[in-house]
Amino acid sequence: MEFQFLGLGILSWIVFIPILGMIIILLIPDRNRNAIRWTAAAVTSIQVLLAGIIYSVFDQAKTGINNIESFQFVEHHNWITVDAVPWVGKIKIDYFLGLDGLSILMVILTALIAFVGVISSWNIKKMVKGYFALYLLLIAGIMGVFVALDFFLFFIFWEVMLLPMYFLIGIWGGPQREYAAIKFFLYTFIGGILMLLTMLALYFSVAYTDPATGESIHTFNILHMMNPDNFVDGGLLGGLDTTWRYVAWMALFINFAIKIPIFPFHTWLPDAHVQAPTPISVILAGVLLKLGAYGLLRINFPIFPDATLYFGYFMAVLGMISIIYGAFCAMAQDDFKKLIAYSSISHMGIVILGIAALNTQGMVGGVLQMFNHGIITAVLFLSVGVLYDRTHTRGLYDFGGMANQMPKYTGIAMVGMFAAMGLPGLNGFVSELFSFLGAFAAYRWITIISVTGIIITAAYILWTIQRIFLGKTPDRWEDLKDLTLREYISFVPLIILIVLLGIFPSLAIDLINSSLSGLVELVTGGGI
Amino acid sequence: MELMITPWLAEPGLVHFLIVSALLLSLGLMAVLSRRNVIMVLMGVELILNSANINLIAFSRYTSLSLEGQMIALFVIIIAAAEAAVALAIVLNMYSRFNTVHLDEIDSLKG
Amino acid sequence: MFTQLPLIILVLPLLGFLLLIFLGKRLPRKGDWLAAGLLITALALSLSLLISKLAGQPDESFTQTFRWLAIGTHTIHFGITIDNLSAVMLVVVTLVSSLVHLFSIGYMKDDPRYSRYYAYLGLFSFSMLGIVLTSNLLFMYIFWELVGISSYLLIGFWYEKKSASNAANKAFIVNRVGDFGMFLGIMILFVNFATFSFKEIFDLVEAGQLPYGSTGWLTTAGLLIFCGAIGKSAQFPLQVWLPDAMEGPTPVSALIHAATMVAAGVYLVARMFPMLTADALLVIAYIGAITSFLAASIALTQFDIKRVLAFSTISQLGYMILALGVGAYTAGFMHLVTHAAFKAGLFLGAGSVIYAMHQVLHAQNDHHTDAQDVRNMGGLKSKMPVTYYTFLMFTLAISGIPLTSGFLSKDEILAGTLAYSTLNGHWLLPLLGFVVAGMTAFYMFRLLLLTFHGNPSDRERISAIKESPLVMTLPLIVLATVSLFVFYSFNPFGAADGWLYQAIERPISMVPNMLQPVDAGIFEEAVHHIHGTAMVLSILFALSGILLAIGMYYWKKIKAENLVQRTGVLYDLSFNSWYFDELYDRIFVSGLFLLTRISKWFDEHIIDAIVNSSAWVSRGIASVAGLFDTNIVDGLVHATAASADRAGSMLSKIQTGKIQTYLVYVIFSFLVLFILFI
Amino acid sequence: MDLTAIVFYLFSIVTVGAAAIMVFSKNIVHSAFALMFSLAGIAVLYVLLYADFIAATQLLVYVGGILILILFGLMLTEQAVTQKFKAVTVNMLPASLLAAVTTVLLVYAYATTSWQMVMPEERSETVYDLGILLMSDYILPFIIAGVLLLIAIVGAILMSTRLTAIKNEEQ
Repeated sequence: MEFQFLGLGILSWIVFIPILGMIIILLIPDRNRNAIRWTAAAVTSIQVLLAGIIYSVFDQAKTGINNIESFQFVEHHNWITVDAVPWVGKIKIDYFLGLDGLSILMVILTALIAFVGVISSWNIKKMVKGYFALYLLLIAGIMGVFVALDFFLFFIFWEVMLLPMYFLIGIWGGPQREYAAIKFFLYTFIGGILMLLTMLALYFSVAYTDPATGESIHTFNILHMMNPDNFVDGGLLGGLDTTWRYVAWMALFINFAIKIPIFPFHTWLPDAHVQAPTPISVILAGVLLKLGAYGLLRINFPIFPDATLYFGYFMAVLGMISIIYGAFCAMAQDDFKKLIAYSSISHMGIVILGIAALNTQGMVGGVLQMFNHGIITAVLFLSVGVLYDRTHTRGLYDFGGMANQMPKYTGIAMVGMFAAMGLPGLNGFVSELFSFLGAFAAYRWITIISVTGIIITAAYILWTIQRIFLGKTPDRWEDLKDLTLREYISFVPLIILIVLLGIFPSLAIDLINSSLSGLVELVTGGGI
Repeated sequence: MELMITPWLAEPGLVHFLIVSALLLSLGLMAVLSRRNVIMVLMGVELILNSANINLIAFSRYTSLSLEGQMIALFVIIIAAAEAAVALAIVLNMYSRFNTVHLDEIDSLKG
Repeated sequence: MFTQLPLIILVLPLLGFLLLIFLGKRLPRKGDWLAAGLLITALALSLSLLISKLAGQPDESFTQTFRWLAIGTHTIHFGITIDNLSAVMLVVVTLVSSLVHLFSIGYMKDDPRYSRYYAYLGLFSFSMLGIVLTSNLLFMYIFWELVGISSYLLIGFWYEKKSASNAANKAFIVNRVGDFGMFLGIMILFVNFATFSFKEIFDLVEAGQLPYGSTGWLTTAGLLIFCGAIGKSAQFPLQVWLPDAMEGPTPVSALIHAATMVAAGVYLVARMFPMLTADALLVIAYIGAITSFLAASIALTQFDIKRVLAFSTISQLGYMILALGVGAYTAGFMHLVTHAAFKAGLFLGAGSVIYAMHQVLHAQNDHHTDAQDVRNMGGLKSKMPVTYYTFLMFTLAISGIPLTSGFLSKDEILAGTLAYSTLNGHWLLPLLGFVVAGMTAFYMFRLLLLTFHGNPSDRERISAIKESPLVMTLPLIVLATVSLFVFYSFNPFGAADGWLYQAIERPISMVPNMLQPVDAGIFEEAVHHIHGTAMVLSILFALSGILLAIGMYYWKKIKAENLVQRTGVLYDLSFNSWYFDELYDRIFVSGLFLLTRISKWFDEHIIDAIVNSSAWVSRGIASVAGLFDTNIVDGLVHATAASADRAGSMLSKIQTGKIQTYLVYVIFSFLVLFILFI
Repeated sequence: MDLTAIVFYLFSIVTVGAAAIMVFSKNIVHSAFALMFSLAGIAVLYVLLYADFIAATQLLVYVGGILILILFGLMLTEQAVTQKFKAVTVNMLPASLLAAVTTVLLVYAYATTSWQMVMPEERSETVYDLGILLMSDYILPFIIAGVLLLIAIVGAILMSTRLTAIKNEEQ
């Protein structure tokens, strides 16, 4: 498992290559716009390539989660070590990256969506250099979160990602971009503070014994935090089922729930989406939302299994509300982009419902749904972008008859919409199916109510299709062009994945099955 | 008294050179402070630099500073050369802008 | 033979779909020959499969599975089962589908999206074959949904028309409601049995395992899965989508609403039969009977040729469901088969008529006259002889006149229902059954007479009508032929002697004893007893219906208008489909929109308001702090600044701007420091 | 009084005297030439201090280079032609006061400091040792000095060309 280049492992490369690209872009004069774009495209294609390598050598049988032995591509170095600090003792922060079944899909998704995002950013005209530099920084942050195994590192990447997003919405966004950007920033910032507090509380509660010297060292290592033996006596978060553990769980949960977003923390999402430029919407919905659910699975569940079990029902109820409520809100929208934004809330509700089930089917369904939803919403937001580029409107009532005008576009967009509807043969179905199956085993009535969401989803998606693609073309859109080559390039890989994973879901499920079984065991049975 | 001074005068040592350098420094200072022609000021600066160099080389001869002193002096000379070139360019620019080389006529920074 | 062949049959239409969707327009003749050829090949293969199955191993069932995915410790398979049921269904589906393909060559020839149409037909056929072949519930559901989406595409094929896309949406969403129930049923079964396979589920039920350990849940699961059938087969209360779905091209109606999609529901019930409890079956039977009656009563008064056929379809499907519900398993399935043939024929015949009308109306530049309204037809008999005689054949079959296939199956159903009522005392079921038989005969003959007999509504128009081309009439002839009794049984009065009855046997129920439906043996005995009575009664009812129709529309002895006035409210109910659409519109659609508006309002005015008001509160605090800041804190700052300013202007006098002065200061201060510190 | 002392005093007087002429001369061209003598005198003092290489450098760089530059500066600012040689002094009083104080202070400091002297080494020549030092311990400053010179030259050229550009514009 030696994949090293210039002394850095493959995960370091995949995280830091965008930073490298950013530096190169900053060195290119602003007027060489094409050079900047091509650099970004090259960097992201290298990421896709690296993700492909990771996929091809990934060992499906290894579990990961709380066992360092079964993580893959691990890079573990001392980063900050301060020996004697009053009261605290030894501070130790590691540069600790690793990959397991939980994160591999997310890494692949990030690489892919980043690439697609660059392609669709091609027609950004305003401050190209700054845009792509921030874009790549954002990608690096996201990628970092997905592979970091040290809580401190995780937090740093988490915050690194926040700022570029703020600027990308706030500078390149629509008319109300400042409002949207600030809303986004405040929400996620509050979440970040909660996470910081919890992280520190965990830090002071956890200490592991260095096998070499025998001294007890506080650590940010997430894997150490998962081991109940490492909680120091009298630590704030020690013990089981204590109020403080519930509070800590809740603080982290709110942080992640904001990102996902779960009702009632979701209102930043529609605004951010509507104002953000198309590629940023794609990143936002495609990858950023997954960070929340990923955080829950990586941090909340294994570190606080007791609290997770305690709050399982609560999460399922929130998931249910998100599904139904998001679908209802989506149906009421007149703005294409807003509709998709609310549909994201609805679909991410399925993720929450699935992982709240705390069984393997639900968990696998939920994680797969994260991946699938990332691809599907990317297609949907790209579709909105295509229309918006040509017509400069997103009002659902402004369109009609696009199937005649732009048949290829219609075909592609409809595949995306059908996938969002959970149509069998496309990827959305499999993940929804298993999320619901898992949830049904755990929470019968909640799931029954949630499943009605698929009816509402069908209703609003078909209605949208009808309003945009069917009917007669209004006169003013008589001369719209069909897809360009560049747009094809951004759509086609996603469409292929949608169909491929719909027919052969085992391609993805086999990767995550073993890890998620391990996680379920850790939370529900193992040790605690 | 005489007996004290004469041998001191007869054998020039470190202090002698230092005194020469001090005199040169004062003269350079005079030039810098009192002459209104900018080129004269430049020449004064050269003089000050040279006085410093004499000090350095004298130390290298008489104290444990040894060759290091000469080395520093060498670099001083190099930098002085660079300084002279740049300073001259500045002078020429100044002349073309204000049409004078007299420092007392140039007071656009007056508060 | 039984392993590869079904796979090939399954894949052929899919291949057609893929080829046509990607290369359709570039193929010669836009690829219709390709699609039709593939389907005819599939038909030939299915026929050979059926024959060799029945001749060779009629009692075996062949299942092969492929690993689809593994999740946790479960492995989920994709499986294909060939037993007699699926073999027969294969032939039915491929037969109707390939005839529809042929027919469409004529009917659709000028359509701008010709190749797209054939692609959708291919997708549809593929999904339907998948439903037929699958060996587990999950894939049943998958293909179920695929059928839904391909029917959506076909119904909305002429999407420029708002009514077409509305109908497509309605069809899909109403079906989704049914699927919702089916999905819940599947979840109950999977959560308890950890498998989707029919066989394994039946085995577990037989072994005494019950969902959540209660028989009530078993019944519930069965009924929930039946919800899927309610949706797909347009049973009460989800029958509303089917009449609207007539917005699609007529051959599509023939395919979807006669032989395949709607039959899928019946097929599903037939597949699930072994785990349906007596209670569940009773509910199913009542739903079938009610549907059958409702739809027939609506069909009595419709004037749109396709709508009449649509309601008759619903009614006939009700029959099949009723038959399955009472335990007349084979009769129900047989009616599915025979009905597939004659109903496809009826639709294609109607298509032929509509096509001819369209041609004429188009030539006359008439865009107002409805080509589907029977009041605009009349007297077509002489103009379209082939269409007429085949249509007559189908009408006789659906009315249940002896020597037709319809008689055989309908008779068995009625006998089964009657037998059931003698055993269990549910008299309403046979009553409804017989009344519907009479109504069916009435409205079908009404349709026939109005369309083909009588005086032409517009002499000029009707005289210009021409018979449809061979490619359209040939499927009619084929279907008319297979509507004869000989293809099902050599005894025109006893279906039980035919091969189909031999091949398809009611499967053994696996449910616990106390929930068993009436034992097959006892049931057969009762049917045998009552068969003669049922036959006489059914012929009687049918003949009286026909007589009434002829009396009203041929001899004109009874004025239809008088009857309309006499019946008043009943007529209104019937003519407006019992106001189901309006009812659903008021309750569900409006309710849904109300809910969405409430959600949106809640989102914007409550949740966002909380967010914004928290921002507002913090801004308020900020402005108070700001006041403090400007007046007090800033006051101090300003004072400082002012003094600094004054000091500055004083000190600025030192700034002479002359560099040498500065140097003097510098040296001076340096020397002062030097003196001070040395 | 040995030869060294004689030479020392002689050239000390030359150096300081020439410097004084330079400072106080009213004619700026005279000042320049006086500076030349002063610098040459300093070179001789270097020789007395066994710094032969530095002495040579002093002659080459200062007398041959910097002085020429200064003369160029004089001529380019058209002072040699326009006869405006009056070098009126400013700040005369504070300047002479400060200079005097500085001298007194420095001499006092030098005289009263107890220098930790070592026995003077008799060196034949320093070029070899300097070369070794330059290429070993002082390699980095050496290179940086080279870069500095380069930058200074380029900068000077740039500033002068911009000067011509400004002049052209004015015309």
